[in-house]
Amino acid sequence: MDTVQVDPIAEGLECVYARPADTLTETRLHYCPGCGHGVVHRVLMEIVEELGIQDQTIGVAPVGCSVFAYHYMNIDMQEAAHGRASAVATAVKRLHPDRYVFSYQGDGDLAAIGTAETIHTANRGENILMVFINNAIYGMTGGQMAPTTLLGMKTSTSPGGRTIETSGYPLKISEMIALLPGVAYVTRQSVHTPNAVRHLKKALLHAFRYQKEKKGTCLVEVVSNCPSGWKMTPGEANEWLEKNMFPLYPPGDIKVPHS
Amino acid sequence: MDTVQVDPIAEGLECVYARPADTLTETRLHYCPGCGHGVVHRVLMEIVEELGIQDQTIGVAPVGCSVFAYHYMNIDMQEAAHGRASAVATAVKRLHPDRYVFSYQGDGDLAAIGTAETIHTANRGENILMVFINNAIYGMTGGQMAPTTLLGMKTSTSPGGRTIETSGYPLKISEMIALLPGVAYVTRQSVHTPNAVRHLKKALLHAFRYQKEKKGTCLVEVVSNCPSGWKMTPGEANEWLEKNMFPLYPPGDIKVPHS
Amino acid sequence: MKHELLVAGFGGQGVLSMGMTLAYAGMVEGKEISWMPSYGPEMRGGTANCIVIVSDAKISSPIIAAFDTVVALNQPSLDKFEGAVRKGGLLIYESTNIIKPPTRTDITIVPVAAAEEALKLKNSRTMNMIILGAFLERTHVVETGAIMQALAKVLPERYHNLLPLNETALKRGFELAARVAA
Amino acid sequence: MKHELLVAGFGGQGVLSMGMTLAYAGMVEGKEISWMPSYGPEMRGGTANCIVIVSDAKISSPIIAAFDTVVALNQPSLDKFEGAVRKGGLLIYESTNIIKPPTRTDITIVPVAAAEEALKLKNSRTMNMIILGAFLERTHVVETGAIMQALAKVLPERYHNLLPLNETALKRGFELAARVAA
Amino acid sequence: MTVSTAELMKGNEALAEAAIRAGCQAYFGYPITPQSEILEYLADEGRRRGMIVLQAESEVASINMVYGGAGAGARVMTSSSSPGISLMQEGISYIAAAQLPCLIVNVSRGGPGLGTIQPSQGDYFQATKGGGHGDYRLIVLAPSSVQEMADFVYDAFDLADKYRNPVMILADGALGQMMEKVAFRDYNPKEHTPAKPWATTGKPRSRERNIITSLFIEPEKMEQINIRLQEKYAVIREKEVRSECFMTDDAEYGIVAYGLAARVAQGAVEIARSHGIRAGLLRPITLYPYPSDAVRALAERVRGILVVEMNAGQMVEDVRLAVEGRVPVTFAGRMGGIIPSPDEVFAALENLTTQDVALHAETY
Amino acid sequence: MTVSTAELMKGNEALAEAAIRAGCQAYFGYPITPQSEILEYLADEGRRRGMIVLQAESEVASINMVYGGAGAGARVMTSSSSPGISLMQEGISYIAAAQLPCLIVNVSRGGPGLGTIQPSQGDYFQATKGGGHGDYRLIVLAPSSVQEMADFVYDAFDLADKYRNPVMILADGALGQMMEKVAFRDYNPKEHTPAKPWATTGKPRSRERNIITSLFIEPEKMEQINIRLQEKYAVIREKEVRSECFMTDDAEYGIVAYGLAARVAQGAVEIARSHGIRAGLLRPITLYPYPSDAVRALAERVRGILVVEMNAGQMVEDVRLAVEGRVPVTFAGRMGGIIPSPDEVFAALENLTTQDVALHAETY
Amino acid sequence: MARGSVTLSIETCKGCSLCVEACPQESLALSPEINTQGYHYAVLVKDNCTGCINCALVCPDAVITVYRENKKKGKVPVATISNVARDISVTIDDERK
Amino acid sequence: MARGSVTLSIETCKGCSLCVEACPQESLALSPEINTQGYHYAVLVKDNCTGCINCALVCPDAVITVYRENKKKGKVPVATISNVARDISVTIDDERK
Ligand SMILES: Cc1ncc(C[n+]2csc(CCOP(=O)(O)OP(=O)(O)O)c2C)c(N)n1
Ligand SMILES: Cc1ncc(C[n+]2csc(CCOP(=O)(O)OP(=O)(O)O)c2C)c(N)n1
Ligand code: SF4
Ligand code: SF4
Ligand code: SF4
Ligand code: SF4
Repeated sequence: MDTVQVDPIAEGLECVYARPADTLTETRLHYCPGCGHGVVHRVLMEIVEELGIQDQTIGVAPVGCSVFAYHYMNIDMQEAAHGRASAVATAVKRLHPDRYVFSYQGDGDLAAIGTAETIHTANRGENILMVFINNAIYGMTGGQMAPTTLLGMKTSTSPGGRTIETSGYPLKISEMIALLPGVAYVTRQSVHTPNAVRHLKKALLHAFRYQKEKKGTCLVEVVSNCPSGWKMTPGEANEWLEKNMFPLYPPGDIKVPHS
Repeated sequence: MDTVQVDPIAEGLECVYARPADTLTETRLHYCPGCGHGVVHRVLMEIVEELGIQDQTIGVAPVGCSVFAYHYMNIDMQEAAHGRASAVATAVKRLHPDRYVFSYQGDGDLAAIGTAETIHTANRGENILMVFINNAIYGMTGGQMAPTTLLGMKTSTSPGGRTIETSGYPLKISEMIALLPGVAYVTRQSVHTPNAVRHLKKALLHAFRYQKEKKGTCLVEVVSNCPSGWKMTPGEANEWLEKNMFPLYPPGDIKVPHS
Repeated sequence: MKHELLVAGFGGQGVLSMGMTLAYAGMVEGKEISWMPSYGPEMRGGTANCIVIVSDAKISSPIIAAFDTVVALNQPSLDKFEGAVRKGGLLIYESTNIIKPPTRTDITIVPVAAAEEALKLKNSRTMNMIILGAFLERTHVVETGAIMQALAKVLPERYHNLLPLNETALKRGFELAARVAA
Repeated sequence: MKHELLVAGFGGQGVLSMGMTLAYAGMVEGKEISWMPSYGPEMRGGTANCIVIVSDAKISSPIIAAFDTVVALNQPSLDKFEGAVRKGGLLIYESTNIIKPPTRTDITIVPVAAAEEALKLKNSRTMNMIILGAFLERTHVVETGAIMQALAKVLPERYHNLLPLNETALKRGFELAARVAA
Repeated sequence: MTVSTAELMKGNEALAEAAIRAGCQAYFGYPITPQSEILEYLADEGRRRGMIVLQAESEVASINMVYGGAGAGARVMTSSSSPGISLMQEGISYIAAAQLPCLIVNVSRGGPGLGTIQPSQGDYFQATKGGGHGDYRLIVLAPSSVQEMADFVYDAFDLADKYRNPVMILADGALGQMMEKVAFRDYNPKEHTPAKPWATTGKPRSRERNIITSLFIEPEKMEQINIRLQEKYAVIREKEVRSECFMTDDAEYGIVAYGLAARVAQGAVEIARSHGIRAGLLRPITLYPYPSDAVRALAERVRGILVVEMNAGQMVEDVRLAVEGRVPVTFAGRMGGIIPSPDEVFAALENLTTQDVALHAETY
Repeated sequence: MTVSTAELMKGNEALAEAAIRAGCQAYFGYPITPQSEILEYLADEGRRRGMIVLQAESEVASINMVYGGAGAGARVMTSSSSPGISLMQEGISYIAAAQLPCLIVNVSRGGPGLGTIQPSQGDYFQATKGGGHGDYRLIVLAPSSVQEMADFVYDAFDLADKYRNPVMILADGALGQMMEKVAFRDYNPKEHTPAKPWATTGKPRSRERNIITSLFIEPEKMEQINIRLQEKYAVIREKEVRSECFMTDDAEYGIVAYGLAARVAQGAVEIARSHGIRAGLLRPITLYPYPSDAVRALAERVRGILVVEMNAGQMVEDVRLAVEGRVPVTFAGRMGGIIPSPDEVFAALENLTTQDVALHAETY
Repeated sequence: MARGSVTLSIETCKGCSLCVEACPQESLALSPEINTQGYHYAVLVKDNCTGCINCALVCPDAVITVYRENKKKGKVPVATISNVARDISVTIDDERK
Repeated sequence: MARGSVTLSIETCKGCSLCVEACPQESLALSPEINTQGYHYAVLVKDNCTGCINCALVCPDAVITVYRENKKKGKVPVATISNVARDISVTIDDERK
């Protein structure tokens, strides 16, 4: 196999896509090959860069694979205890109401140990963005069952597949949160195809705008993959995601603000 | 004012209502005059007595005014940490699946500090009954705001009345829980009139039956009063309840099991 | 001078505010003060009590086991605290509510029919002021004037019209106590 | 007899299972064993290593700073652990992957082109067996037979058809190591 | 109600008022007896005077909000009582590790478990040795009067900011509920609050991003963090120890007690003196750093030491560590919410003076 | 996989297997490195063999499920690692107060805060002095090998049932992750599980109702509960102390270390002996009750004691409390997830033997 | 003669008045006397009770026992059992019976 | 000549193949060589790239820079900014501008 060697600039081509140089650091991401976390990080930081709000944005990282988000996002960030990112973000926002504040959390973090904080942050209508990465598994700790794990899905703590009897149902927390009057915007997106990434970016842009307009809590769920936890190649994982996750977690807006 | 002195038995009358002698202890309730907790205790114990399941019922008391429920209910009981009654009940039920297990919790307990346990117990569809006393205030600790406190309502921690800005919206947790597939039965009742008490008893009977039939989690919300916390007489409190609580927390079934 | 007092009774009888009024009056006179409530699951009825210490010097322990004076406003309180009066100390009790009177002989016992007297004043809430008057008649821990200043402070503005009534009650208490053989 | 070994390389190179195979083989021979992985946020790539101690006597510390043998399967591991070989000890490295060879002169250095050899065996996963063969050729910590018994235990049933291939790989390792001047 | 001369106030209210005056910008807490007045006072008076006061959904949320607020550069606090403080242990460990300045108030009550709501000192170990995981220390101040409930708030915020370390005020239910005179000192928060260039306030181009974290996955790095923490604690142990003596100059017997128990013990000393027993009291004010030198000095002068606590004997270990067998150390305490009386303590002291207490006597 | 002869297993797996064999009826836990294998093993093997295994939504839920399960009369357990154990502190205090038997496993890691996932002994204080509120004690067992990771499970359940007290196995990440040989003892749970007439199983007419609670609102009652707890702890201190000596008979210098650090220290003793230094090791096996007598006896024989821990110096306080100044006590430790090597420990020992260490030397 | 009657336990009553308010016959009132807990307790003041049990249903302190004329002169029900469940078709069959 | 092209950073690529799969032109493939992290990195193997940026959008490691013929020969856009936002009408006006 021969590689094509070109110098695009010399060829007169113009750059139409490059990583956001100011808001993404140079640090190599520690995520597994093909993991969706990287895409979401990048898209978030593209937005911060394009909107020119690097100096106005404060992020809160969770405990989960994205615990090191602050190694990559070149903005002020806090690393919260497992499940408490939204409580941390609440305090940051209350003290700096003119800043854009977001939390970035996995499904274990946001929908298991952090359920109370998630729901009460949303119920207070805290004017923040919660970015919720739903990969139906605990990636960081080695592939255990998450609240969002599908029925029948094998994980290291549901080796025979998740059963209702032992572990109950996959939790659709976004739908629950959408019920709360303090919540302005709830949408479910993904990053498994180029178009999905385009839609995610749009959704995140909306969320930042709503925050500026003080509409209330915004939650952007990203149905994502975990090739390592799922024991699949990244390509397989993205296919599996579309086939198995989407029926239960269909992409699209769940709640949008009036007007 | 003269009191009427009669000996009903001597008059040939028959007893048509007496406190459940086996399942309610002789201990004087410590609740404030007119507090709804006492009514709910009594009705619960009437059911246990009438169904003859005293030996098969295990209750879990919360931290809240009803922390001493086990002083009054003459059944085996555990006193859980604040908010964790449903986790305690989960374990009891898993180890004794043939027993009737219920938790008894206030709004602070079930809907604030215990939110995560409440939601995950329901999401696992634990085959237990959660009795949820919603009096829109923290009675035990002296009348602070609860998650269910109404907008504008004055409490010791919302002295100017609850505002959305500071404290968010009253939380309708029963409606949220009803969304979960593991939940069989969610109903909202009250105890402020004789008829309301009749309905509550019916609802609780349903819940016990569903538990026997292993239908999943049942939640019976009781919109109740807190004359002390609300700073009203019991009569005023019950009127206020109907006028102010019912519009937001309307009584009636929220979810019933299929057939 | 140091006086250690315990006031005990039902929740609604104004036990804590009577103690607090005395404490404020002590403040007015520039004394050292400590007011320690027995707090319980407060919302519920039942008994309540507070310890008030008024002293010229800094107060070490705000908690003590024996008192110069015990004021008992109901039977359970009397039963519980009769023994806590120091030898030679003072026991004041509300004699309308209390049917089983104290039996100690090594202390001064002053029964005050304050509830009855309060009815005469047409305001049952003056009961604790009557008792306080009796207490002051016996101990002179603070001056009546200081009590009145304290009351002005303790009572919310909207109740200041009740100040004269309270002063009357205080005086009644003085009189009732003076009538009891010392 | 006590032998203290460190195996280090990329996550996917079979570092941990090579150590584990040796540990099981030690068990088969009735020796005392300790196998200590360096565990990290495991799901991610990067380097992995494990310490294996095989001994006739009870093992005190399962963690040590210097080793009788270090096996390095990639460049970062070699760079990091070259210094951890005891004076006079052994350093085995995978010479296909490693371009910057070790420089110490007070130890025995055995380069093994195991990746290349594994390609010849048409199964890249035999690489670690080849290395293990080389290690055994030099140290004789356990017998080959014990390794084969261990493998039968470590490998899930469904892979037992691969046992002969692994035996071949082990022998290749022996041969490769024997070829290097001691 | 901006008082300046002496006022009669509950300890909880005095503490809350002082927090407003100390420039505390945000309070996050959850009700629990016997300290709910702090939240209540601030929800009223604090909000009126511009403070952010949030009743959180739990103590877990509260302490993590404190983390967020402190990380964002503000003076923030929470308060609770024993069971609630237990729930905060993970968060406290995070705050200590991330070196965030804040105030945590424990108006403690009788445990273990749900226990009782009466005053207790049963949380001494938790406060001073670290109830959370890992090697960290809080600076712990133990007030013994309503006045100190107020005063120590300023000190706490100042120490927190100075060392970027969480500070705990360890009081008890009686101190929270009792009323005494209190005067509020002149204090201008602006003069006392240092710049916090490390806080997450939004990263301008002109500086590197700020990160608040307690995660250092490489153990070598984590050890460096720990070493830095230990160095900081060493400085604190050297510079910030506080204790107070009462009649110890000529004392033959010493009592060591803190907080409310020290008040009771002082009463006992007065009784002892009236009986001709030359007793004296050493009151640790900082429980961490512990006044070991003062205790040691006392041990070198007296014939025996009585430790008084409202628990089963916890600080007594720190006393024994300082005394190292020089003189007998005995213990007198009440548990479960009971406050000993001066007479009881005096009786225990008499015991120490009359009995033939063996050296190295066990304290239990 | 019902093994009976020696097997090569990870410490976490050995512990889990032993739990099944010890008749543990239910496990409630939440994943956290480096102990998730316990949950994983039980979710597979445990469920297959009839155990109730519930992955809870959090550690807070887990410990309260343990409360419920223990109160319902079953042998139950949970496991976690440092931050997760911190979250359990309220629940642990409740369990201790309600006198419920259960097993809590802490496979600890480097803190404070999120720290690192590497092995540590930074939770010694939390485990032994009570990280939760109030006066309570856990029985704390410290294994130092995979074999003991298994063996102590039986002991833990037996002790828990015997004293109606929670028992903690305090291990560390290395013990959890390393593989060694392990053999499972013959053990019939039926013979070891006492009747639990106090459990909530449903009240028949023939007995009074059973109540599991930790609330005793009258302080007099609560004090009685505390006194009973203290009496129980006194019995435990008398009867259940365990420690082990290695070459202490003729030792001139003693090392005190537990868990994995004791293994390292044993390596150091071997090195010392090879250098002609007569060193010996005392290994506390129960951290509570602490083997103070054994330490005191050691202090009476040796010229100095070195304490080795994988933390900033915590158990060293218990050693000093036992030694009471008889001989110098020094400390060597690594923090944040780093395990000291035998050579390092030997170096610290040499220091103790050669330097002129002043009596009562500070340990830091 | 009245069709029904009630008895009230003086010492457990807290004088909340809910029974008084719930009684359609206005048969109940609070006594001017207080019990040893300090509460004005509820008493029967009119001889017109119908035994409708409304008062007992709303009483939080299980103070009230209700009696009624037995129209269908059958066997006397056990006194400890509320008749509320009679209206209700829901039952649980107990395997042990 | 191709209408577009990409450059890839060898050392940050993890060889996940998502770009390869996302490329409608099949212009990309994984190299048989590995980088110092041990990954087979992605390379451009056909000269038919259209600059559609699909590969860059799905790359989790921000490895890829994309170039395209400039049809409207205007000013060259700043190279660090993604053009994804161009499709999107949503904007936030920044007060500071
Ligand atoms: C209190 C506490 N409990 C448990 C853990 C262990 N832990 C770390 S990350 C994690 C869950 C990760 O899953 P998720 O939130 O879904 O994120 P992902 O790794 O899948 O991105 C857990 C349980 C912890 N660090 N702290
Ligand atoms: C961990 C913990 N936090 C707080 C408390 C204090 N507390 C006791 S009951 C209660 C709330 C009671 O309100 P609710 O649950 O609504 O019941 P109610 O008293 O109104 O019946 C609180 C906050 C506690 N005991 N434990
Ligand atoms: S474990 Fe899963 S979620 Fe975590 S980095 Fe790897 S693929 Fe992504
Ligand atoms: S405080 Fe409120 S809820 Fe509690 S007993 Fe009194 S009235 Fe009932
Ligand atoms: S409802 Fe019950 S407690 Fe209330 S007044 Fe009537 S009898 Fe008394
Ligand atoms: S998507 Fe990115 S990381 Fe994956 S192979 Fe392509 S360039 Fe490499």
